Amino acid sequence: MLTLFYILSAITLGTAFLTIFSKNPIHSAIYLVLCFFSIAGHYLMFNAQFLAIVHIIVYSGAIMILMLFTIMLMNLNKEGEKSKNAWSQIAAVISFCLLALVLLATFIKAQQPEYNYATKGADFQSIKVLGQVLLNDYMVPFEFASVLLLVSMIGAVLLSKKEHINN
Amino acid sequence: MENILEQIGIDNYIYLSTLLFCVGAFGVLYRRNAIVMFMSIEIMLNAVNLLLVAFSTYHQDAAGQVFVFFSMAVAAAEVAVGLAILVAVYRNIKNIDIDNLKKLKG
Amino acid sequence: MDTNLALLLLLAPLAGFLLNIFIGKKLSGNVSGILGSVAVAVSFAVTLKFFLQVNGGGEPINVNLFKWMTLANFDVNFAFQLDQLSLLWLMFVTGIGTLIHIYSISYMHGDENIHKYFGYLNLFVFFMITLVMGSNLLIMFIGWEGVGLCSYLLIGFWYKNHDFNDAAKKAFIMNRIGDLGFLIGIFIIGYLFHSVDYIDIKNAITSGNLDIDMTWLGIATLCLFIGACGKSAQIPLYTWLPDAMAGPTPVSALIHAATMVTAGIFMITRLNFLFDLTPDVQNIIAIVGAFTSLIAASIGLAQNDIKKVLAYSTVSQLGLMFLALGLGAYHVAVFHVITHAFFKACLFLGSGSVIHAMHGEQDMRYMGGLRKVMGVTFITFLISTLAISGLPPFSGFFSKDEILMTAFHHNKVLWVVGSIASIMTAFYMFRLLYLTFYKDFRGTEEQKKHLHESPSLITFPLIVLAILALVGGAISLPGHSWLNEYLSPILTNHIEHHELGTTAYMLMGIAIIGALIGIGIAYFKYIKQGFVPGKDEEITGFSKVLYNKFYVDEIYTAIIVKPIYALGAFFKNVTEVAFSGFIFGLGRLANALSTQGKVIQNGSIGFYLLVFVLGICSIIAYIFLK
Amino acid sequence: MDVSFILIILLFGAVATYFVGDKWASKAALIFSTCAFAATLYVIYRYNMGEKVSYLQTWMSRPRIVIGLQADGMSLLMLLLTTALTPIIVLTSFGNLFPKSRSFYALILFMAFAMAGTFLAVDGLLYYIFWELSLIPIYFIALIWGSGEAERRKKDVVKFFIYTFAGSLFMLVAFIYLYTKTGSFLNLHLYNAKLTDTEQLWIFLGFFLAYAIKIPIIPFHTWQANVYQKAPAAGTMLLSGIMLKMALYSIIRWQLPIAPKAAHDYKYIFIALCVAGVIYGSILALKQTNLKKLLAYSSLAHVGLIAAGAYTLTIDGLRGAFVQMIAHGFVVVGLFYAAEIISRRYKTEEIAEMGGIRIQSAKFASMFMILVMASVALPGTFNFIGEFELLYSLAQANIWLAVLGGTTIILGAFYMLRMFQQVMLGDKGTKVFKDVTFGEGFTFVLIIAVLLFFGLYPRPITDFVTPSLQKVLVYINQIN
Repeated sequence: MLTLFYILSAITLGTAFLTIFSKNPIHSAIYLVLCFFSIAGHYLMFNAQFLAIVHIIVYSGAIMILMLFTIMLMNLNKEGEKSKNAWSQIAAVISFCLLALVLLATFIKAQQPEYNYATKGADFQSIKVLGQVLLNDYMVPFEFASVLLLVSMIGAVLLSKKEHINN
Repeated sequence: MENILEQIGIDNYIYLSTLLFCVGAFGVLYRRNAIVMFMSIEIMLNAVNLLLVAFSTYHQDAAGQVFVFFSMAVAAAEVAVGLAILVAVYRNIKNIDIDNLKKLKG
Repeated sequence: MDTNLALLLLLAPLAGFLLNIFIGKKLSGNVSGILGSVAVAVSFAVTLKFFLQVNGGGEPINVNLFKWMTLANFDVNFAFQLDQLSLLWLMFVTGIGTLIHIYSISYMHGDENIHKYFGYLNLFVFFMITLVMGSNLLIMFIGWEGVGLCSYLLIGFWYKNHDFNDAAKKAFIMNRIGDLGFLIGIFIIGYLFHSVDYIDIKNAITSGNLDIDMTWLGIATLCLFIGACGKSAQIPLYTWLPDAMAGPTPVSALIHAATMVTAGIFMITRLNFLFDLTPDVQNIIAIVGAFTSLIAASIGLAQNDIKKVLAYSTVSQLGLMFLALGLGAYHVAVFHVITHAFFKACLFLGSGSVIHAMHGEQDMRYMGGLRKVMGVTFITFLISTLAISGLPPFSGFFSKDEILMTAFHHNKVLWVVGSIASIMTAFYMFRLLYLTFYKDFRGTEEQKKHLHESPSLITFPLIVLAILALVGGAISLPGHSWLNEYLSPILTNHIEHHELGTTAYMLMGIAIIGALIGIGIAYFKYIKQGFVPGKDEEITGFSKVLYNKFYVDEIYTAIIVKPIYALGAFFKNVTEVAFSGFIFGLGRLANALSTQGKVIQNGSIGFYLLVFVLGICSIIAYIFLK
Repeated sequence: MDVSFILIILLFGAVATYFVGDKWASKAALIFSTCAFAATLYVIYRYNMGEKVSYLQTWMSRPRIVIGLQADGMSLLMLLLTTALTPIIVLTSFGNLFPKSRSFYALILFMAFAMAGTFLAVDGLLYYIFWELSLIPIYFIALIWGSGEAERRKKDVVKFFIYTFAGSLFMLVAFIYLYTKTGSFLNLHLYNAKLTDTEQLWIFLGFFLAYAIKIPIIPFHTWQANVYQKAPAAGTMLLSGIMLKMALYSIIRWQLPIAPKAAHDYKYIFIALCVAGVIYGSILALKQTNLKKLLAYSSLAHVGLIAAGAYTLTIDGLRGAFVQMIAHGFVVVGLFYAAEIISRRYKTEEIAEMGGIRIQSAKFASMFMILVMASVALPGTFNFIGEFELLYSLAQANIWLAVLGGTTIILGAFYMLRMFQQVMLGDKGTKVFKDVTFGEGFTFVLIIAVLLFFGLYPRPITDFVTPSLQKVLVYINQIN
């Protein structure tokens, strides 16, 4: 299993980097889809099948398609982007290193987790259980999430509508 | 059912998520294309989601996974609105290079 | 009964003032005049009643109205006190006041604001009575400042002329300098004695067990003396009095000769028990008095304005009174105040009569020969001049001689100074007399045609005052002095009796000879030689210095007024700008900081993100990696 | 009926005045302010009968803020000053035809409300709210209805606003610090706060900055003359007659009892600063060519003396300060009104362009003369009582301070008489001065009557305020 984890992790990080370094946004998007799939693989390793499915549907299916459409809509599928100036790139690299250093240092410095992992034995992540938790304990946030989605849909429609300034 | 973490260890997931998050942040800083920056943000969100699921398993508690659902919902909403804004911006200045969006200065 | 009468005495002039101010405009000038005169005459009548009562051995009258102020150390009552000293003062204040009111009816006839004139004059009498009657220093201070206000109003009575207004303003401000001294004196006395009542202070002192800091007491009496200097026109605050002659002549007679300017002497006599405790201050008073007397007399030698001469003569006589006060001879000073009130009022009113006849001309160079036309005025004027020159048997002789005799016994230098001043007085007074009444008329033909003796309303007060100037000395004859006995309850120190021995007669002789020398020189110069002072620009040498009053006004302007204005200009142009600039500078600093801060807000999202990430890094590092 | 009722009348009056419309606004304002005055008299009567007229009501429990309106001698006296001057100030505006007059009169009443609240508040934060609230109406009054070129006026008024506002923030900081120490804003709790010497000094300075700007004490006075000149007469009267008294009152109510040790330790510095202001203001007044500016600087000198008296920490100084606050309030309103009448008729504020008024209106000249004499503290006027007590308290601190402070007697006479001469006296010029109307004369008579009556019989005021001053003085002298 550990081997699998390492392979998946390598894919995840690698495609993430490729997403960033690809000149062409389309390529970026494709690498990102790969990245999401690898994350879904992680979810499957956790035995969270439902989440993995949802993840693939939402991210790879919905979000990334949306992005690809946008890219195509804007006709950005070429490598025309000017790269940032050298100072900005250096600054980005430095802050990346710094952030990684700080976060890793924090986690390393933090108290080590216990390794005798509890196994309740009870099912906690099947669709049935998740559904119960979601609609019993988290009923109100769930409804709010739906409202949020509705609002964002309306907002997106309004924003992308063509404005007639000179009427 | 045996716990997957017994074989891999929670700390590996922590490091993975951290790195993934940093990569996302790096992407935001490194690129000027707004859409790629959005993708980087998605990477960061996913890093967090991954960690949430890992801890959900660690604690054997469904709440973490529920939270990931919400996070996904928010991400979807965010992308929808964000892309709409980008489209609007693109209509006005004909590109989405964030270095050109400097009107909001003091 | 006594309380009501005392209030009547006080409030009658106030009622006159209110009536004249509020309904006077509807009355004719004569009615206002009569109203004003009656108001003061009522006061005089009441005063006379009390005076006879107290002189016959009655108790002083005390009137306590209400508690006025409460301070941490002492209370101040609104209270009045009618004892020997205040009644004596009231006698001549209201007496001469009545005469001058009567005189004014004719003198001010036809002035458009005559009702206001009488109103102000009544108000003055009211404040003067308050000053004299008050039973503590603060009530006296009400009167003290009140008479200053009336003086201001009356000097500037003809307010269309800005020179007169300047004179009025100068009088008020000079007085205020003294008033500040007075106020500080009151503070110290209140603090030391826990009271400002005369009786309380006197009791505290006479009780014997006085436990106060003598240095502070000295400062207090010195401050009070500064107050007296302001009101009674002593060096260095005397310059307002000659300028005050801008007012109508009866005002000069009443306020600036007979009554208000003697307030300083009244105050010091009133507080004789305090001044007796501070001999150093007494010495200062004596020296200041003597030199004021000398300097004012010497300036008087060269003046050509008839009223100015009289004004400097007043300053000089006041100086003599202060000399007496400084020597501890309060009764002598009071004696001279009274005789001086008679003859100086008479002189001023006489000069008023002359000015009236001359249609406002005050310069002696354009007078002369008036003796023939103005017989009554001349005779009364002559009597008063003889009195002020100190010739027997006129009243001035007795009082002035007493002062000089006291000075001789204490300090020969002061005696010499006083004597020289007296000789000068005799000279310039006769110079005045000769220039005005003798020889031929030097004015215009137009003026000559209108020369006339003044009406009886003017001559009547002159005659009364001349008689008083003639016989006034009787109240304190050498050897037997009614005044000394009368005042003895007021004065704590025993009155010195100078033996009528050889020294006394010798001193009298010297005084008479001195006066005669002065008169002789005047006679020689102005009658024999027929000298008439030249035009202003012809005056040269030392007499020019004298004519210009030693340039004291100019010096004061240069060393006090100008620097204050310069300081004002400095404040206005430098410090105000600096303060204001500092505040604006703070504003500009904030502005500049925000301009600099704006650079950070450059609109670049990448930069914001970078700062954002770095910020998160530092926060995490701060929280977890301390 | 307690003191909150008066505040309600004023606030309701402000709203009602706004809604009755431009035509009736001035009358409505007069009626409501007079009602407030009558109510104040009734409250004082009840207070003298020993009945309870304070108002306490918890507003928030966390942080603990109380709507507390205190009624003791000090606050009731200042309340009386406010409600007595407000109708007079409304009366003085009758002759002016303002645009948008309903807003103008509503703002006057609102300002009276805020100032009355400041005088009454017992809770520090409430006090601070009222304190700042009073700044808003005067800002608009000066900005909208002021005189002179709009740009310059805006600059001066905004400067005034920011300046006083910034100063007050230091006071707020002091209050918040005190809250962290005591857990309360109530003044009695603050009086008893155990503070170290250093804390006391900083708190003292925080208060001082707020008050020194408002009073103003040099060198914080630079806003004053310009605003007094530019504001409409009613605004100037509100500012000089009542608003700066807020700061003087607050010195005695808040600053001194909260930080008594600092007050005792550094009192000579502050007295010296105030006395320097007296001389500085007097000398500057001599150089002014603008009538309103001259009065502004004379006001600077007088309030400097009041503040100096308060900082002497003696009963005489505190009482003198209160007496002089009342007296100065009336005198300065009268003088500014006179200046307003002159400038209304002559269309100028330059002294050099005036003159010859006495010959045309003797009545006006006499009333102006009385006000001038009151201003220079002639005995018999109310100002004399105040100035006497203040100078006496200075003499207790140090005789030289009294001498220096006393120069106001001389210099005051100097510049006031000089001004009087140039403005009123002299021969008739070309300009026509209409005689005062009945309304104008009536206003003057009201003011003069107050000044003369209390000048002769000040005890209703002094006896009323003394007991509460003694109570405060206990806290001031409580140095541990």
